[in-house]
Amino acid sequence: MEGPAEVSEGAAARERDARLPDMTYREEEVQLRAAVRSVLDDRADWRSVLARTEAAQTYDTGLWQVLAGQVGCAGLLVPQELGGAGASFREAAVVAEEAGRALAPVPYLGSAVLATAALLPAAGQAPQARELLAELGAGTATAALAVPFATAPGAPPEPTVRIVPGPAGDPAGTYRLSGSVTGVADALPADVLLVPGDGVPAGLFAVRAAQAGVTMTPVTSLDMTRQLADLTLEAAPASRIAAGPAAGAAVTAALRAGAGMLAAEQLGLAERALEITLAYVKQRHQFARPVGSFQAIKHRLADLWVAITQARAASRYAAACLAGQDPDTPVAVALAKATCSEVALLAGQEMVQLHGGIGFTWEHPAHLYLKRAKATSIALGTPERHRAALADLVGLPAP
Amino acid sequence: MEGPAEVSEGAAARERDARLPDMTYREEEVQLRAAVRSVLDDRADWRSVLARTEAAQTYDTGLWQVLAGQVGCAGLLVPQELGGAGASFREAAVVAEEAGRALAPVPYLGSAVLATAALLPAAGQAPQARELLAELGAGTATAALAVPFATAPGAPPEPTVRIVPGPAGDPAGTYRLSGSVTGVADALPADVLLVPGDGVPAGLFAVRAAQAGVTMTPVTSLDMTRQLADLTLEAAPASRIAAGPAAGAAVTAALRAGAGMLAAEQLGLAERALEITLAYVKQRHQFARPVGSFQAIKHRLADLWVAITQARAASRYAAACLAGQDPDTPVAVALAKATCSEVALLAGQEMVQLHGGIGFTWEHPAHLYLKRAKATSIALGTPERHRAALADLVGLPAP
Amino acid sequence: MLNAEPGAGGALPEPDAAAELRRQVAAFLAAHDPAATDPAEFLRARFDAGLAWVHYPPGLGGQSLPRTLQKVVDAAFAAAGAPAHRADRNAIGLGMAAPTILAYGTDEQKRRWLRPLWTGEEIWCQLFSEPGAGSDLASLSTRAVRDGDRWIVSGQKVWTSSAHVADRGILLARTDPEQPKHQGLTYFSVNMKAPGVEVRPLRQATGEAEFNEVFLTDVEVPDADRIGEVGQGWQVATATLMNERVALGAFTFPREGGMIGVAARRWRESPQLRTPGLHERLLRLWAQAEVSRLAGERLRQQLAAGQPGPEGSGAKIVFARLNQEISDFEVELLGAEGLRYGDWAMRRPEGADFYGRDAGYRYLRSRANSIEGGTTEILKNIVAERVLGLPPEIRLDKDKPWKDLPR
Amino acid sequence: MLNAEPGAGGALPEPDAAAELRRQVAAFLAAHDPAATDPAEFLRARFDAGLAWVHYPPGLGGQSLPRTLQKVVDAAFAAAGAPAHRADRNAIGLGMAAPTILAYGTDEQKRRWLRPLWTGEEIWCQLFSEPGAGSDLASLSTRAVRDGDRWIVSGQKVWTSSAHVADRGILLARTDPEQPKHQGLTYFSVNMKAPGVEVRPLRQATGEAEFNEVFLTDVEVPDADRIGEVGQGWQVATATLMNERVALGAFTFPREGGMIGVAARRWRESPQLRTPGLHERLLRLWAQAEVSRLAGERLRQQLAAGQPGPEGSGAKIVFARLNQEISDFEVELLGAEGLRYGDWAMRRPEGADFYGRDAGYRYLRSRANSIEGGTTEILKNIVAERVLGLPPEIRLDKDKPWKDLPR
Repeated sequence: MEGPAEVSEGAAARERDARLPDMTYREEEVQLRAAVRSVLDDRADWRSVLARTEAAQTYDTGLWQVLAGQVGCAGLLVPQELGGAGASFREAAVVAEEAGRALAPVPYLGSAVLATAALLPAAGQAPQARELLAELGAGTATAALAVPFATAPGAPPEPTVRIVPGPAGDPAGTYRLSGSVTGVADALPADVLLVPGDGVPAGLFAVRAAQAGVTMTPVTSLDMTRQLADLTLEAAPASRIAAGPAAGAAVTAALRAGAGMLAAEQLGLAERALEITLAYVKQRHQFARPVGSFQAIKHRLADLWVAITQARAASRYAAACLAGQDPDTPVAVALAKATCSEVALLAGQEMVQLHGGIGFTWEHPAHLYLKRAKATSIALGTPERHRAALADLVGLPAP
Repeated sequence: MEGPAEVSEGAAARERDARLPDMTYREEEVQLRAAVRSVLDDRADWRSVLARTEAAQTYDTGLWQVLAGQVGCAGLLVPQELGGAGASFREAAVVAEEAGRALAPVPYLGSAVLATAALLPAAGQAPQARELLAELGAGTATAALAVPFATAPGAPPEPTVRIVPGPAGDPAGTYRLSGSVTGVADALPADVLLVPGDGVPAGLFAVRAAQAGVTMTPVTSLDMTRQLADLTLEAAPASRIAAGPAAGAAVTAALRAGAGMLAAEQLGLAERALEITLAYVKQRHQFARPVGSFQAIKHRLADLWVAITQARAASRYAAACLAGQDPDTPVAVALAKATCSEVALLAGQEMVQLHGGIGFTWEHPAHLYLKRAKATSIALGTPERHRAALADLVGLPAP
Repeated sequence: MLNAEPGAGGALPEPDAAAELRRQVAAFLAAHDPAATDPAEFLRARFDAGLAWVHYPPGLGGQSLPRTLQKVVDAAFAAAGAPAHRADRNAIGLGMAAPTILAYGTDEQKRRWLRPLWTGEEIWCQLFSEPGAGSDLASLSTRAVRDGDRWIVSGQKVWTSSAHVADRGILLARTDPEQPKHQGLTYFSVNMKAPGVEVRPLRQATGEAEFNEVFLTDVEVPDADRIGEVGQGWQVATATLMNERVALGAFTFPREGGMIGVAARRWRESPQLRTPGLHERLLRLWAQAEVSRLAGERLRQQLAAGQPGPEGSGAKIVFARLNQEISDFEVELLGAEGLRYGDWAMRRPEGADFYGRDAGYRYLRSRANSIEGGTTEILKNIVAERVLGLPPEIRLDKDKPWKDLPR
Repeated sequence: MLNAEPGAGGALPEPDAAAELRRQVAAFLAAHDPAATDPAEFLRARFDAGLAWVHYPPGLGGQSLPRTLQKVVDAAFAAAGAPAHRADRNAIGLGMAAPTILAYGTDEQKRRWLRPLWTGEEIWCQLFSEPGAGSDLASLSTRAVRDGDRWIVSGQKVWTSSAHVADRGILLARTDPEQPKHQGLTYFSVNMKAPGVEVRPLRQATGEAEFNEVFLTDVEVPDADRIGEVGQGWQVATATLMNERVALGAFTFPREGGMIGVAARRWRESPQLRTPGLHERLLRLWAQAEVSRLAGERLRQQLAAGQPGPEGSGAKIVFARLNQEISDFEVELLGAEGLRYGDWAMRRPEGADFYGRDAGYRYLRSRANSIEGGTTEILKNIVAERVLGLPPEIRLDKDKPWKDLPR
């Protein structure tokens, strides 16, 4: 009978396989996971996450202080010479998984991934970038990349913010920006906003949030655990981090890294949704049997588990490619974001359905997972947009 | 709690609904079904259908004589003044369902539907069309429409046959055709081929099969129960049935009617596949239980049954629209062919899978249903092509 | 229960009966000027005249006429500008409680409850589901203990629409835990204003609360408010639920009338949002939605032709799946806008508002379509066992005393 | 069984052991000129020298060395142009029969069977599945009745690859119908040339016959050919099947190495066949296929790092589904060409030929991927119960005598 592989196109193919990066969790990654999970188990159980969504401050800055300062999550991607951990996207993905499991209301993705990744390319040239990276890594400041959260890596939109003339007294190197950006993730708790701005040349600018000319309006968001904000700038003072093509490249790189790490977050979300659902169907009885003893339910949960094994491979491959600056990174990120988005959504939807009525109530975590899953499937590019990117990347042209 | 319909947009909408044609089976249709089924139960059990696929003649002309001559299946669409039944596509669809249930190796679709529908528009003008319709309706001749069976109604291909000069002695009104058409359905037993041919003007031509210049090569076909043929014409004598735009319109109308009736055939196929599978899983024991007592199997069969209820509505709507020359016919046929193709394929695939190993053997009917289902999903337009046609028909434009 | 429905036949052929009803309404209106009569008084008089629900028996608001004649009466009253009995506010009362009372109630109960129910003076709710008894309703735990000519009821009910505005509720409670689960149940009508009845809103994933939890703590229910025999509760409740199912099938959709219409309009209005992948999905969903509409219409045609078939069993499965897939599509189509939500505020709407709110709401609210009113899983079991004749699940809970079942 | 595998440790560190093996091969080749020796003779001598499968025990073709050293020996023999033992022709013998014989066979059986098995002089097949016992193998009916020092075997086996060329078969038969089904089975080796063994090709949907039916009519099997104890057959067979499963995981795919590569190439070569809907499907399938490849590679990396996980349980489910969906896509892409089929002629191929034949063949043959080697349904049960810890199906067949079970 047939096994999963009659084909093996000889030594050349096997050599190419041997080049696949390590997709397992290494020992230090397992330790990092345990450290992060321990903090989140303590401080981000689902009841406090739910309560936070209706609090005045929807981000938990205290929790972020612990994760950033004590566990070192904020500085994983920051070079050691700037005080960071000099770790890689492999470790960053592990933290993202944990943040996804807990739906932790912290600006990890926005600050430690998106903003940090946008600053890294400029760290060689721009002193402001170096200073800011050091602050972000130390957890003494957080930043957000001011693009709509729905933006896909391959298609950064035209900047909606422009350089405008400043008053005469502006210090050298100060720009003024006007315009607005809608639906920015992790902007609400941010001290600094990294804003792509139009001008001659166009650039990526750093804008301190707490100053005149900067207005941040909270958005009632589908994902209540990561509240978006609309940003309006009116001649807000800014400093330029990167200019010209380098600015666009930095944004694209950040979005790609963000999509890869968001896939890891979705993997964590899916795993946790499955765990909670499994626990429920083992304990919940109907017809004097555990609901989880019904074969149709068993098969659906098996399907979900199989899908998660696939998502894990895709996510780990993307993290490893990002870590190693592998030329296959665009393919890896597209695969990971497309796969993990769909698996997380499946997990969230099955979580609601298999809990029955209770899963549809406010006082149960299922809706939080569902909303995060649905919102992240759109964020940083829908599965369809990521698959469409593959068409060019792997040579499967559209009609 | 919510039911399947909060919306009811008032009296106007209800009036439009009231205009929906009758989608039930009427009494005379139920009787026709019983008559056809009785013949097929007697003469087209699956073992004889299987044996026929490896016989020299893969079509059962004896069976067709009974269905055409005694039951009157061949003349359903032929007007009464030409000796036909003057019935409609509603009745024709009932016969198609039965033919699909039995996988009957008869040229019903090719002769009584496709060729007949192609001749009907010309019946007013061309005496040859009238004569031929009378022959087809009486079952004294069969015909086939010489287009590739994969052709979709909306996209008839350019003719691959051309008018060529004939010898000096040709009688008036005789044309000569050269060229080839591949993958024609129900051509092998046909006495007459209706061939779209290029020329000035282009036209639809009738070509007697049994004459010099006509070569028909049997094709080893995925659907062994409806063997295709490749047709080659070398200055073959022909008479013109329709010319210019009327010829193209006749072919399009025939293909559309054919797609609608093929959907009915697929409905019958799916129903029968479900019946056989149900009987099997009720009787087959594994783990000392009927296989059909396992909930995952039960739910899949419930899914299939629900899908068949949907397919039946789509198929009956198409038949009723074709019968009434309803302006919604193109939408109805596109819906029916897209829906029934997918449901028949699901039924065929589930039939194989739920029979386990035995369903994969030659000496079991499952493979015959699977092959018919897969081939008909391509024939007369794939589901995707029919859905794409909806984009224009109902105003859902492509990007 | 369906056979217990009154009004299957009438004395007069329909056209004559309609004319006679119109005469009666005219006479009634002559005696009760709609403009000058107190609305409640008007409705009570209409009930007493047998012009409320004409298929109900004489003396109980009707004349034992065919149900199809109801529209004649309603149209005549509406044309005269008569006060309405606000059927929308009392859907459970009219659709479920009333037929049950008629079939199983005592004469005294019918006289006491049916008039204020029909006029809308008394709103009814349904106290069936419990946190521990959803798909397996018969396993419910709410206890009713007899104490002379009254019952003391304690327990918790859930998913109760209208409980916060209701005057009475139909209640299913366990009166004998020693019996197998289906046999120890009894059916009551309970006064929702009685001491010990506490109604709390049940907030749902959409942010609002269409439903309630109802906590019953030593609530006194007179034995006179018991409907049916002691231990007959499951049978009575089954009849109630069958009325629910009959009610569901009565609506009709125009093409693009449902959720697909919202998505199709959004598509047409938003060229900038279109992508090839979304186009494929939309065409597929449009085709499925239109075919499901045709299937519903075909079912109605069959019923009208006296050929009832089992096809209806699949309709709710398809409805729920399509609502979910279409709303999922719509949020994705919207992209950036789909990340925003209208309002999480806790509100008390009458029901789902699929067309008045935004795509995110539709997405979330439609998740419940495959749970409420019978989960998709239970409906598939029903199709498999009752339509396809496949063997039932192995049941270990039918014959043991309820108190000994694992929970 | 996996623990019974020999050669878990060796006396020498690996580099030294490899050098020593190379010395042994060189010495052997010096004594047996490959060009001048009869191939069978050569292979028998190689076996006797402990250079056949080095992880087997001394005297049985090996030296109890780590399995990883096998490649050293094979490479050295191949470099010298030595005759091969044609492992491909005896996959079941080498992969399933041999480890079972080693673990459960008597010393005499090992001596008698392992050498001709390894050299390829005796081809083995597997007589397990029956028409009435597929997923539920333990319910099999083939009877073996003891008669002194021999057994008389009657029954029908099915899905037997290589039976038409095999010399011996491993057979599972029922020796005690009074026992519960798992306990009444015994494991034998049967001579396929014995009287009463009839092999018939089993033609399949593709037209050809990869497998056989084997009819056993009063076949005599000496008790000396029984493997394991009487009644221990299920345990022995489970070990055999575990070897099958281990064998499956050993392959590797390059990107686009499987069925998806065929579809992708066809897409690239055929611009005229492309449509938007097919493009969406292809991109989705490509992504799924590539991710499943990554999942397989990740599993291999985990095993190599000593972190075995349960992920492998899902691999065959995904493999079967993708093979089916991709081949379905390919036939649809081809359109008119997809309606044609290469050849329905009855043939006897060695196995599935996914890449040498046409799209229709791939479509049909892949249907069996979710049936053969464990149905997808059974595999999902295994994932649900063994990986996710969900309750097992209610079993009514484990403790009753086999003869009393419904069939």
